[in-house]
Amino acid sequence: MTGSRGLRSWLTTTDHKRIGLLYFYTAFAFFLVGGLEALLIRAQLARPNGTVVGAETYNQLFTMHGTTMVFLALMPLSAAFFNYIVPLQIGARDVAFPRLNAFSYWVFLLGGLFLNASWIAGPVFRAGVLNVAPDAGWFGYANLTERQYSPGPNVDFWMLGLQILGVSSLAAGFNFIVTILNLRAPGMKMMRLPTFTWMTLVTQFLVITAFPVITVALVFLMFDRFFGAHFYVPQAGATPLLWQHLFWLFGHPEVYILILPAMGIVSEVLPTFSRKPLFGYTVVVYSGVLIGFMGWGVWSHHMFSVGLGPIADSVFSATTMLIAVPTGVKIFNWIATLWGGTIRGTTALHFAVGFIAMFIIGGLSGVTHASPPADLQQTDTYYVVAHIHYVLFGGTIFGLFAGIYYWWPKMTGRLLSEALGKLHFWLTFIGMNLAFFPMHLIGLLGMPRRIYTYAPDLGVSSLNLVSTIGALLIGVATLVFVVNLWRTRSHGAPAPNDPWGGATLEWAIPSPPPPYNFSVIPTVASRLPRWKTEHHDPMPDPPAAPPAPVHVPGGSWWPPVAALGLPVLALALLTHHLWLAFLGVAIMLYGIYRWAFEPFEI
Amino acid sequence: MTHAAAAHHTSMGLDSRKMAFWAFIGSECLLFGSLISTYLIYKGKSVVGPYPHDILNIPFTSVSTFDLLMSSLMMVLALAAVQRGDLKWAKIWLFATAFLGILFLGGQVYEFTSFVREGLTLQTNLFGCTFFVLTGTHGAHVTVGVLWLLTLWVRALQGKLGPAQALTVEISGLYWHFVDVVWIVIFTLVYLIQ
Amino acid sequence: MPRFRPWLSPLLPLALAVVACGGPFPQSTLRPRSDFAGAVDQLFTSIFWWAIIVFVVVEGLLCYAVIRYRHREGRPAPRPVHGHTALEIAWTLAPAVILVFIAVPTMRTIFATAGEAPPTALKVEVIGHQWWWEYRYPDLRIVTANELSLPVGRPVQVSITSADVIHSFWAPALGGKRDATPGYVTRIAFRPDSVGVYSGQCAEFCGASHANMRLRVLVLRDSAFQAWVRRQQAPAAAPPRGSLEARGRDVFAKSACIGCHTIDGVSKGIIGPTLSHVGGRATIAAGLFPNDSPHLARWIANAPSLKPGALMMQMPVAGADLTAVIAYLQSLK
Amino acid sequence: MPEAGEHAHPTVGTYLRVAAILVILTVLEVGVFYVPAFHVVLVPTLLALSAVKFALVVLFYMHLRMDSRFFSFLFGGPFLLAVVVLVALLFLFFGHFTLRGAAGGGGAGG
Repeated sequence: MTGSRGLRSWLTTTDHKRIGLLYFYTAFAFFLVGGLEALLIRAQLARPNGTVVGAETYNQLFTMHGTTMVFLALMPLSAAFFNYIVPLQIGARDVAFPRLNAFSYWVFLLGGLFLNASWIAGPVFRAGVLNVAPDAGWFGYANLTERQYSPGPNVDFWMLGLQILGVSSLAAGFNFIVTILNLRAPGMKMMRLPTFTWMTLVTQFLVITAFPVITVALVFLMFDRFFGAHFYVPQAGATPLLWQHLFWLFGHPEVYILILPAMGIVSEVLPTFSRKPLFGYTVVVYSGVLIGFMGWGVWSHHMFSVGLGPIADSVFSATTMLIAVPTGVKIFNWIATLWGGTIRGTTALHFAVGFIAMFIIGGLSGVTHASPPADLQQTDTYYVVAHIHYVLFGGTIFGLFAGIYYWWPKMTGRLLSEALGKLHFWLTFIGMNLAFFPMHLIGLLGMPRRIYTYAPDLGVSSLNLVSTIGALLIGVATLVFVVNLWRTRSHGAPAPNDPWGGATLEWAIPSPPPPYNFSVIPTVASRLPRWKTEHHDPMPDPPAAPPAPVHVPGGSWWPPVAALGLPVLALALLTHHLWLAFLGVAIMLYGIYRWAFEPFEI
Repeated sequence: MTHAAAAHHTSMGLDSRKMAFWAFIGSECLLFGSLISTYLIYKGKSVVGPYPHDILNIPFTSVSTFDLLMSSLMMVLALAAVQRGDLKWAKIWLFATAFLGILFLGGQVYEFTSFVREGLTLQTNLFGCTFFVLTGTHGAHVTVGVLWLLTLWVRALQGKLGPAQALTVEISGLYWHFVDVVWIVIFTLVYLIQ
Repeated sequence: MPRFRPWLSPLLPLALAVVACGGPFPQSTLRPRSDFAGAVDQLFTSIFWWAIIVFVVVEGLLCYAVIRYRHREGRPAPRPVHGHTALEIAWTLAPAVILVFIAVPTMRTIFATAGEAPPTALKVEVIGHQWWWEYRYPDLRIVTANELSLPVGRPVQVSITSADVIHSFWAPALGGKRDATPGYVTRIAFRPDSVGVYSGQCAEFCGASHANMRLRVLVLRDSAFQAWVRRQQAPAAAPPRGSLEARGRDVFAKSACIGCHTIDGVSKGIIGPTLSHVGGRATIAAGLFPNDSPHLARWIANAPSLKPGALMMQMPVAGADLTAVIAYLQSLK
Repeated sequence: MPEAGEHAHPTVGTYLRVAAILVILTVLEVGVFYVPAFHVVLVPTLLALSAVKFALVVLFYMHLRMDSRFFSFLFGGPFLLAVVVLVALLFLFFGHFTLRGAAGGGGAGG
């Protein structure tokens, strides 16, 4: 057993709540980094023929912005809630595999640091510049990523970093599937699971099926770049389109990996603050499952401009449009949840309603490029940049902020300031519309994406300036949020067990919960255990102190040790030192070996 | 869900480790699915030889296939022995499984080196790329399996592999059999259907 | 009390106002100038209006709900409604029906725009390079770069491929983009319907100077097109003996230029764009700069500083030699 | 006791019988490969034989036949997904609705 304080206790922790906080702070730091990259991008584009950064740096900025936001900010911010909230919502004492959970976190952290080390690793590779960050786009289309066209270490950092992060996501995926299916409190049937937990489950199934595909695509690229294979080399008879298919086979489910958790959060926040059960719970859950499932059948809609032929285009267009149906159903159910309620306008609710409002816009622009002929004009322009930001910023990030304001008191025991929260919301809301709405027009007026400069006679200079001002506003809003977080550490009002009157189990226990979560594992009799419904009285909260001592598993050093092996292994490939490869494998095997034979009782 | 768990209460009455492992195997289906898809997509696309029919050695690989099938049999026999608490036979069958695995790997090393000698490398053509990466990934899985089995065998030698550890053996068996079924697919799609 | 009024957000009118002041938007997708672009535009417009209807209805419902049902003191606790089957069916069917109205014209347009041009069409091959465009007219035996000349009113069959990485050929006024993938030839067909100069550029990220891979399409009256064809088919202009241009040709012929550029009768390089008739083009460096002496001088002296990553090296040509080379290139109409 | 008592697993006799069938099927596979008469139906025959082998190992050696049906779902779901993806990719690369005019200009008129 390790103590509960000090650096050591955080390094070795296996407590899902602490790991959740680690995920949050790490991912939020990467979110700030990604945001800074976005601001530099917008600064460069504020005026035509911009000179803030050069072409090479710009290409690194947009590549790292995309990669960071997807893999280092949004996914792990969702993971912060998977970790902290899901076990509480299902009435569990921890996740199914606490050490595997710690391993996931450490791999994520090390993978993120590895990727970002590329900003300062230039001298190591005698590159002549400081920054050798990835510069081939977050989608890394072959054959631009081949050694012939990207000779530097930039793309190596990208593909190795993504491989490392994939390990983290996969490990977390298995862990949460088992946790949700197997660690539910007595009486918590599947159709009594809170919606957020349900969406987490769907997300994890997408993770464990989609990530192997990108792993394979990246392995091919690794073999091409390091060992002279020809998986994406046209001269050898290969086709770079293989990369596109494999990447989007992963990439489209990835979109749902990013949005489904946010949808789950919104489905929790709306009922709490309108004092009404979620309208059509069953339909919302099934449509989430359906979205996840259908997400596998649409990947080629990212490739309409490739020229796949009219039949393939029609098929993928039809499947893509079909996804609008379950998505629309969700939106209608959310509105129906608000309908007839008594809506308390907390910051969390602001963000949840903002999510719906913005996601509708993103969804509608999505329908316009589900139509291949229309997409031929839109794809690879700022119109698509507008679309993804309405979906991922207006959608996912709004959903995540709703979750932060909703669950922060549970996670830290203090309530965030509502006044600062409202300010944060409105600045973000106005900023994001100012930043991203003009992009629809910029795109329709013919500005492609991923260009570091544009001519004044394109006629989009003023629109770009507006967009940049909006981005700055988002930056200011984020500062307000940081101030709110900081201030709450000491000045936030102490949170009671249940500051909002929530229906789900996490509100039955103290804020923050004790290490063992539930003094007595509750028995669940309804979908809304803490609310009075027609058939059920509210569940009594567990007693303040456990009737008998609760065993809590101790910490372990071996997950971080095993995790350390991966970046060492990646470094071996990056620097072509064989001994590093042996070292990395040795560290990993040693960590796993000690881990396997360590006495560790759950 | 008729046979309930005993050690821990779980909502589904299924062991968590076994459930996680089945999810892992599901995930592996997509991994090998992507590799096999690529092999098939690039089939016949090589612009220079050697081509599959020039180089694949069916009799030799048939023996390897037989070897791996037999190792699967050894594995289930090992599991049965562990379950009935028969440590002596557990040791024998576990070692036999690992040994057949090593034999398979030896065969693969021989196959790879002879291909390289005949002019097929990773750099030669698309057949080389897809063949080596697909079968190499499978070989890496076999290697991990052999290491795992040898660890269990050492535990058995130490007398620490009783019926209480049957589940551990069963899970390693799941892995081993999965690697075997992947080979069944590879043997057909890569070697026999040229 | 919170109020959500996204429809009041001044963004849309503001953005439209900004657009209204600007112009003339040479690369706009909203001003189709070919049958292909016209079909796409028509489809987009119909989808756009469907989207607007859905937007108004759904956002309206959302805003109404949030305002109408906001918490007020003394309001009774809400009824715990769990769902409503008829409503669920209704709002499953509603989007499905709207999607049919979008999907049917979509499919029709996919097949209408996928067709091949008639055999009489002008055939053009587009080849993407890092970072410029090569155009070949196989039937006319013309090779040129970056500026594509087409006759108005005649169908064009474009075959697109790439010499290195993936690019995407895009001239919005004439139709949607189509990727230039190495090892593959894809095709689009369209019929330009108005005379004019339309700009476009590479739409698929293709490396350092992706932003600088622009193009221009000149849609010409038939007579003007025929004149252009005759100029292109003629051998490269031979400068009179002793002239400045002749000195320029000699400098060119002895320089590293010939390793990459073709000028009929002078050099045979194929890495860079052909220069046989470069003087007839209005722009240089893939549409980046006007084709005038100062820009040519800067370009020849130090291309990579103007176009990051450009393969064209700094040319040690200066002073009178440079003036002569520029004069020579400009004479190659 | 570990979960899943003895009754849940097949007997050694079953294991041996399955092994015998697997060996016979493998011999058949290789045999089919070498007999010229079979070449017309080689691919379907081989696919069918290997599918049977696959099923035998999964059902008996991996106990899916008698184990929880949920495990069958955890394995079968992704397995089917992988098969569907494989078939879809093969259609996209080789089907009639593939890239028109692939390298070499094969497909004028699609």
